[in-house]
Amino acid sequence: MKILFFASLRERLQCDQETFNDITGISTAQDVVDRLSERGAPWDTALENGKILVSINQEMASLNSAVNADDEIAFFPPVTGG
Amino acid sequence: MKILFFASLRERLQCDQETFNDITGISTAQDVVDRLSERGAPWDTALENGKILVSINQEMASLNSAVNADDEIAFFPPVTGG
Amino acid sequence: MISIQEADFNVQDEMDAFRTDCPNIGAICCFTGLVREFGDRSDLTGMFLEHYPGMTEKALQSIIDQAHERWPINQVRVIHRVGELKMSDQIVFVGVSSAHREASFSACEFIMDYLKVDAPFWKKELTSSSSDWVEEKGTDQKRAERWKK
Amino acid sequence: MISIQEADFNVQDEMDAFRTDCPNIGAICCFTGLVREFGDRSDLTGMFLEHYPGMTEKALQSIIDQAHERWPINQVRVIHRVGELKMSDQIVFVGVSSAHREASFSACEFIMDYLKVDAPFWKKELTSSSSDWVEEKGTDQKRAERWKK
Repeated sequence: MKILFFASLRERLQCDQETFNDITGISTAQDVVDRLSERGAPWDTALENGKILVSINQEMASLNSAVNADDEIAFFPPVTGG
Repeated sequence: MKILFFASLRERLQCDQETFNDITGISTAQDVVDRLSERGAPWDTALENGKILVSINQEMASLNSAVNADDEIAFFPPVTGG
Repeated sequence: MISIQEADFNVQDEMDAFRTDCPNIGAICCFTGLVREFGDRSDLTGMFLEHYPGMTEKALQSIIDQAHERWPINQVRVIHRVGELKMSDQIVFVGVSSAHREASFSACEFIMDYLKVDAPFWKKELTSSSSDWVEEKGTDQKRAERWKK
Repeated sequence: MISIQEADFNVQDEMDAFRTDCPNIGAICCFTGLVREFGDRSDLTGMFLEHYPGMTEKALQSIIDQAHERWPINQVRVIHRVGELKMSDQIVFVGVSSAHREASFSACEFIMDYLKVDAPFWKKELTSSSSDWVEEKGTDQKRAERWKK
């Protein structure tokens, strides 16, 4: 499972990409957040601020959405382009 | 008094401009139409078809609008630019 | 600024004029009208555009003034070509710059809608064998009137 | 057609591409967004634009597909620049061609409104001494939602 981070979230985590090889216990996007948050600061506060969006395989999703081993999950702040 | 004609009206009348030196009896745009219509075809039918617009000194006006000796009166069909 | 001209125009040049020394502009909405083929006139070869010099500029300025009163816009540029034009030629350009996009969209559409019914231009369709003055469209009157609501 | 690029673009070139071999196009509405000075950030020197490659193109294509379903439009062109941009630089271009002007105006504004809330781009404001990610604007959500009525 590939996990991407963008923009202010990427900078705060100082990380643009993670790979989970073992996804035991992970069935939703929320489970991905929980696994990352276990690392403590800054992961827990950055990912659980209530404004972070999630996409699965490049489509907008919600934290309740199901995730699979070969999915590309991305977390990012609200978009501000245009 | 200068009188201008544009577009299809100009072509139908085969005339782009007229000058009235004597404006005795002319106090409104309708009076100008009446004076021109006295010439008979094609003036009467071309000017009295109910769709012709009138401007006085380059501002839209109506047939009831007052006209003066040094005014520029124009008659033309509905506009179709853009 | 208003230009009535036979010459063609370059939209990027107009955009660049809006941008120069205007760091508070964030949005430009542009409309360009083209000579197009009509459903029933596939033999169209071009158009001839006539206008009423003097009154045209006054009518356009009045429309632009109204747009400035209604929306927080920065600059307005109107170019309308006259004379003989070929298929797909650019006829008219309306560009509006503003800080935010909503004002530029609304003002640009408003100016086009009123240009269509208030500015003294007349179009004649040209084919290889004929030339016919275009009739007014009732839909244009309706589109202009909806801004009065 | 969608392009995400660092390079600048030329609006007239995009207009000419719309016109070529398309005699049934009578209207082109274009929107261009620029890097602008903010009321409280007169020290702004430029912006940095980041995006999510792959998802950005998918999101924009979905918005364009919706516009084609809603309005009788011909072609749509979207260009969005990424990387570092200076004051007054062109950021985004949305152009829509159609037979009649109303469809091009509506579709162009619709695409911009959804691009603002659905396409994964992020802006960072640069000054001589700092760089700050731009916060989302609630007004953008509201403008996108009004199309659902």
